[in-house]
Amino acid sequence: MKSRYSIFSLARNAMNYHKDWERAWRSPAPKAEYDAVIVGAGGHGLATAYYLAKNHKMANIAILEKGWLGGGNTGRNTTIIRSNYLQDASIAIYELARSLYEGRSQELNYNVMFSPRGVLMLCQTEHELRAFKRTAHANRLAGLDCRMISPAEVKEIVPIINDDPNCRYPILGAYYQPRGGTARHDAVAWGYARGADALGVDIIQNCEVTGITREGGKVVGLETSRGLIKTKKVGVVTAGNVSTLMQTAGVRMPIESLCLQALVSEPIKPVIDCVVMANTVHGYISQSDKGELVIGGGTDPYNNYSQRGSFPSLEHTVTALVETFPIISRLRMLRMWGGIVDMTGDRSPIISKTDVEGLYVNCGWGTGGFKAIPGSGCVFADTIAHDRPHPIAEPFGLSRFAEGRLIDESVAAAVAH
Amino acid sequence: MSELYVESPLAHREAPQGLSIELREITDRGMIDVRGSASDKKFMAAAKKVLGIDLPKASRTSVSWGDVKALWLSIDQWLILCSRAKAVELAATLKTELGGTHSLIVDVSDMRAVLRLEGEGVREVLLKGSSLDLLSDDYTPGTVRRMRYAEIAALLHVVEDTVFDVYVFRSYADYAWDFILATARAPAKVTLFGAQSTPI
Amino acid sequence: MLVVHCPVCGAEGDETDFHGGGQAHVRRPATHDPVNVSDEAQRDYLFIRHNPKGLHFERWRCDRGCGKWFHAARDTVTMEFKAFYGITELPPRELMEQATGEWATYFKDKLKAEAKS
Amino acid sequence: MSNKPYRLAQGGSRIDRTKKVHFSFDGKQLNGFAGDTLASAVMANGTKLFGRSFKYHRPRGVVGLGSEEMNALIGVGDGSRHEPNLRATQIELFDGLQAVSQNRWPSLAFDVGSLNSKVSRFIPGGFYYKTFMWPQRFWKHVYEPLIRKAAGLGHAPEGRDPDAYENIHVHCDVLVVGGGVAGLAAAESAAATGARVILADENPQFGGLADIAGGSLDGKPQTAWVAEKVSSLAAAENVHLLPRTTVVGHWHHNYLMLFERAADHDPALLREGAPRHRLWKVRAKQVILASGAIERPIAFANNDRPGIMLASAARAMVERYGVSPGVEGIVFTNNDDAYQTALVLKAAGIGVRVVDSRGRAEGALVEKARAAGIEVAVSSVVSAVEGNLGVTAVRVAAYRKGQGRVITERKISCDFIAMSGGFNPALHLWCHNGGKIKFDDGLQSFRPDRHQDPVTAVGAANGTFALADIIAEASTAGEMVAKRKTKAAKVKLPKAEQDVQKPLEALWFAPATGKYNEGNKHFIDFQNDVTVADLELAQREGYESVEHTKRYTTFGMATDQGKTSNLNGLGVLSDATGKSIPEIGVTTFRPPYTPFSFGSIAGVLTKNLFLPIRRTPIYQWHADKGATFEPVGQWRRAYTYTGPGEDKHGSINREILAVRHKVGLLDASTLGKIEIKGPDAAEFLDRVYTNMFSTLKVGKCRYGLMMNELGFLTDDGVTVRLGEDHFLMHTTSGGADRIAAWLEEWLQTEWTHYKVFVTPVTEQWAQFAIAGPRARNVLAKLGADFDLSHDGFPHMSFKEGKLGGYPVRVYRISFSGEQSYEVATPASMGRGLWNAILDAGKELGIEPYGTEALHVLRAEKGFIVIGDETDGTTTPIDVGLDGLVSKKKADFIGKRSLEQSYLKGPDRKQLVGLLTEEPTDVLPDGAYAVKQVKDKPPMEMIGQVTSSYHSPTLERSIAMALIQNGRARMGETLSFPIEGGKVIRAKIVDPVFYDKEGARQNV
Repeated sequence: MKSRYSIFSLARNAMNYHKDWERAWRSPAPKAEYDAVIVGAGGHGLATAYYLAKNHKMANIAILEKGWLGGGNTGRNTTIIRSNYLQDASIAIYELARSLYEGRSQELNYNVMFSPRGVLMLCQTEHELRAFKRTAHANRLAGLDCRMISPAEVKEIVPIINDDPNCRYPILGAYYQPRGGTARHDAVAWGYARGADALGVDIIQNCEVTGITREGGKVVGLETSRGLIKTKKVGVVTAGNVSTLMQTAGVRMPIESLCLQALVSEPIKPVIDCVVMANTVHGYISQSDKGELVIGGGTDPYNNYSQRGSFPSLEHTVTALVETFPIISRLRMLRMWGGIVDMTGDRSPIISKTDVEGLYVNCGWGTGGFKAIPGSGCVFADTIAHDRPHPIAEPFGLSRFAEGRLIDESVAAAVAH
Repeated sequence: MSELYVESPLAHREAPQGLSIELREITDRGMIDVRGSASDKKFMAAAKKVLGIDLPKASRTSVSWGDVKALWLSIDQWLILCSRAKAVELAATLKTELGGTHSLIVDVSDMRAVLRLEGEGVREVLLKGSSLDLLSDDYTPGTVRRMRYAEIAALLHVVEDTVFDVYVFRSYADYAWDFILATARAPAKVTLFGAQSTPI
Repeated sequence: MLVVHCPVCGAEGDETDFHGGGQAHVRRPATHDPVNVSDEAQRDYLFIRHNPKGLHFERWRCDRGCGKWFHAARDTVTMEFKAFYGITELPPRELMEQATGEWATYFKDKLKAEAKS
Repeated sequence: MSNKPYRLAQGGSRIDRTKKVHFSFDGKQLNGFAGDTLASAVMANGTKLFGRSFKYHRPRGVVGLGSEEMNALIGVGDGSRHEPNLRATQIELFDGLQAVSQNRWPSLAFDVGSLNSKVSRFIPGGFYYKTFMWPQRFWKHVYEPLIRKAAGLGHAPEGRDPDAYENIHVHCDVLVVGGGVAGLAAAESAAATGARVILADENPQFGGLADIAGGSLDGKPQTAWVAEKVSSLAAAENVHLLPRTTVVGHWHHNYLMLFERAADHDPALLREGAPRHRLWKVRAKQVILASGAIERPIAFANNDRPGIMLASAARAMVERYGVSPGVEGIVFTNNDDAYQTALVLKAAGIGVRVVDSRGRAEGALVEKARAAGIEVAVSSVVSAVEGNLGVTAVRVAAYRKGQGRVITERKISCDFIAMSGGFNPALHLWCHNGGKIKFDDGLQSFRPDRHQDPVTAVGAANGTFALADIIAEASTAGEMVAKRKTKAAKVKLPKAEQDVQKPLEALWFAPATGKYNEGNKHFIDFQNDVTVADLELAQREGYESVEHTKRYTTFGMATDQGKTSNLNGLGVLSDATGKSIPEIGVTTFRPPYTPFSFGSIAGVLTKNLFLPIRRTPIYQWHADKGATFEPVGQWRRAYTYTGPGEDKHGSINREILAVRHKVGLLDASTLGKIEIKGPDAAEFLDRVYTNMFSTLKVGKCRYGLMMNELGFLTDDGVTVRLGEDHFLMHTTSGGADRIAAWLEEWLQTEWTHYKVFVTPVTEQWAQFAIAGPRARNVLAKLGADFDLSHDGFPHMSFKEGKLGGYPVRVYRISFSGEQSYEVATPASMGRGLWNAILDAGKELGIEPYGTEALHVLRAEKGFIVIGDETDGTTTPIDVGLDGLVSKKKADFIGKRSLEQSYLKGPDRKQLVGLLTEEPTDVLPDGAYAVKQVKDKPPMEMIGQVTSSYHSPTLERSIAMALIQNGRARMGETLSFPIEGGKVIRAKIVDPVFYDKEGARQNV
């Protein structure tokens, strides 16, 4: 058992100038065989391993990471957490995740800084207003704490918003989830890593999986940059790189890898104390504890594995936010970056068994996976442990694409007269 | 019956002031959209019979004959320019003469607004909304190019070295006009690659 | 911001003057035999995509030029365009040979057919 | 620290002592000279304290000489013109400049936040991950608000930015980044080939460090050569010089962003209306990177005290601005270059000694220093600094690399330190788009290796530091890239002379004597307050990857983006782990090179230019009439015309009743219109519509439905057959462009053998609906040159002719269920015809109606609206239009997907009508029906309201809804729990509420 983090341990260690802190996680050599292996030590993979160990008492498991843990989209996203989706299947998984975030710091004994500061989704056209009203009805009956708020309430919560009723896209209201918010992305990965390690999971970094080995219809092991590793259960959680890896097992994926970018401003004193999403103009914004404005937008329109995006999509987002929050005009962009996101045909994720026995896949989170990490890990671990879809994971199975059972959250984008 | 009331897209705008170039709306322009295949000899011959000129085959070029101009838009599309008075009749003649060929003729005289920009520095003004290499040798008089201009689609016609026509769809006329007003302001004038005063 | 070249009209410009249309050479089964299209074939047509890390083949439209669709071969890591070719055409032979993974499988038959003729 | 002025009696190449400039710093009125930076002017007034650090609120002064400055971050201007976080070293002084320090309260000298410094022992790197967890809700309500308040640097401006910004696109053959000697030489040789060259430099002056680098060119000072080159390049027709312009980022295919601070330095320009910032979007065939190098600080205890500067910055203070960094100084170095600073200080009459960590110091500059009588202590390091708001003394300890720490030390009184740990090539732009780098042992730094893009690094940016080499390398590169050759012709180069420098010896960290890591702060990242101990702690705790170390400690993540801290951090990690620096790895360089304004990105695209609004030819009339507008795509459509003494509800009802009982006029110009012609046009339409069009007779109209390939409704509208091979298609207003592009796509990519042309003509026409029982009378009154009788012009047919003299196309179609004509006339005549219709209809009671009335009218008739009754997951069968899905056609778009099991499965939601039990209850849009009402959620939902209105015609509410198995449930009553605990009950009925037989439109 690891020593616990607390104000007392911090004070105790300060006495010795912090020379006695133990490692947050071990750095083990891979064993020859595991009962299950998770490929990809991002948030979803780490959470999966953690819940396999914690909820399903699997001790002999490993998680393999080609680079450093949390180095993919987990450490590159804008950290928005909300669950106010329209479709029942989406509500179920995102609300499970959101509610799990609420106790994350305490359970993991690692401050992931989950901050339920509220998420506002602006309504800037009549059509958007209608669509969110529908979502509000659905969410209320599903038991979510969400509500529509008026332009005056929006202004009260976000004083820097442009409330000119004659501007190009005036604020007609907002859909508000007060218990949505943000968390510190790295800490989520590190917290799960430390938690999984404490439960005996081998976290093996700098170990790239180059192939999934099958015998007949079954998984038997993995080829890695550090040799063959035997296992009968493999959970692939590699986001943007899922197509190429699954292909080595002969499984074709309904996925395209695109670049999604984000950026931060220079740090300033607090000006915005919630998350604001402006879907009509494709931009969202929040302010980190450090004071940086954290800004995200849409994906580039073509496949891209370079983790470097194109300027126009960010330009569009920034322009939209300057119009929506005029004071940012004189602030400066500090840093921009890109991540490889895996997009499915209906823009909803895949949590699924496959036609190969012992091979499971969790991917397709597209632009919004961070918010799902605890829930996704939880139901994926259950799916792997019991070799059948967890009820919350079931709608997200691969079979939906042949059945036409799509989970389309973009319905608000349908055109109107 | 009283006189028909005709109104150009920018009739309600005042003449601009304080710009580094001249800007005005051209109102008397008839336009006919012609579709047909450049490789269809029968079509090309019939078009020549009506217009007096071969429709240009080379990308982004234009030809003129008298007061009629033909602008290349695509490998199977041209925009014929003439006076408004002539457009109805010319379109009708084209339809008749090209009737036996696979073609589509539409009088689109009212579909676009035409903005005339003129003066030294006109290319720099346009570069504030277009990513084309307008300073290169590709943009000599007669050149035609569809482009993205600011946030809208536009058609650019190089009339003379310092005279450009910008065609935008009618509903965007005010937006294009306002965009040029903002980017052509005299204090924002930019002169590219010419002799500069020596920086300190 | 990529520079794209239209093989139809020769226009060259920023990616924003063009429209990316996703993977190339996707076959629509119903066009060929509307009666016998399995659920799986329809799924593959609608959703399953080649997603290579490296050489990829895709569709683009000359949005602010001649309006025509065309094909492009592009490296999804370096972003370099390797070729632009017609919308009804196959890529240049050497690119079909360089293709990997699912694309290599797809082009194998085409190369054989080309070799025969 | 005394407040005596530090302006030297002589010197200062940049300043004009005849021009006094007045400015304020933290409210205090001060004077400087034209040419000063804020940094030099404030220091000339005897102030070294410029700000407080991010976490510990330690006092900080100027360290650097340009954009690498990490400490002296300043707010400039006030109110809506305030701009936070500017580097004092880059702020050009002007009369009336208002500058304020940041991150301190109540004042810079006495900052309450500096208490953090007192408890710093308890808050090492990453401490917040280990605490603030209990109780759970305290994070949001107690801890986080405190942290947020303490963090951040400057404050945001208030209100809307009054200044202008713009973008401009430029293509060039060669972009040269950086206007130092290397950049000028490269630009000159590139320009000589006739290439179009842009040369950009972030400073107001070109020349880089030429003025303080020593050496000569052709026997003259470097500055003379610089002046000559700048003036000849400025005169050249093919060169564009951009001072005050930072190349901030490099993207795929040599696309670069240049940030020009066009008017920040001169308020007069702003007053005239010049853009404050201009963003240049440059597409360069070739890029030459001559971005120079950045000097490295050295980590020693309390190396962050005000008065500790980079050696080059201290030298520039004296030479450029005639400002002394202090009275008695120490130059602390591991290389020869810093000896130039010692010499300059000495020559200016300032006390100076050199502390050199190397065992041997024997370069030409060292000898010059010794000859000038400067004391040089070799094998020595500064091990500690005394003083708080400034330096009062240093402790110097003996040092030998690779050996243990030596504890003998001596104390030397001084008030400033000029430090130099060597130079790092500025690689940021090289790396933005994936350029590879390699470690150079001589430099103890990374330098460019190879690049996938046409980018060439020259001069210090390439790790080339000797003047002669710089000029040769840059000049050759300029010509080669411009001509795209591999070999340059022999170019005539100036003869360069310069003191030869001996190699440096790596020194990342000079540990304090004793237990160095017990309480001493050796700063690596000054702004983010990251120390050597923090980096060591991260390693100890397993955050071993350099990216983990970076994120855990935040080193390299401040607003200087690690310019001075990155490599030093790697050096310390290398020392701590025994791994080489390349083994430690590098973190990714991300754009921008230096922060740039969001305003410059938006450019002129704000307010009315942010995104276009599309106006119909009747727009101005609607506006004059006081219409409320509704956005539909980019269009603005009249929603309703509310008159005096009326509310919107009232005007909508009035408009509806006018159509039902008299006649109404609607501006429908936004409807999409596409001409489709060719021998295969009819067959093509059979492919794109769900229903049959090849059977349509010439002159007749037919309503059609379109699906996407997923089987979901995507558009609808009426198409008319103008001729045997010629159709005119109407689409929804929002769908016009999308559908035109979609038709082209199918023709070009799938059914390539079809001979069909498609020409969108939406904007050619102004189009109006004249609807109501008196519609025909209006047309008759106007005077038509075609048969208006019902038999001669029946429902769903088409005429072309003249109406009131105006050329028109008239479609007898109805979306209101009334007798209705849609009249199209060329757009420029739209306003004329509109007025003529209103005149003609006046005595018939004609009233203009808006989109809301239109929607109620169609809902009364049970007509669907794409986007209301459909949401992108709705099939034609779901909305009860099975009859329009052809059974005969073998293939059309979306047909096959309708066969997928889920789309034809049970429990699909089906379109029904709803009548509330209470006629005055109007169901809210989007309300859900539940299987069973419960006391609290969750409740199982069985479908939702898609449209809901008060119908003035029926004098009660009506609604349409998609309900599971709805059509089998006719007559059933459903419950809709709405907000506030209320439940509305409504009966399922047929969705056609009015005139079920369709008699009214057919007269």
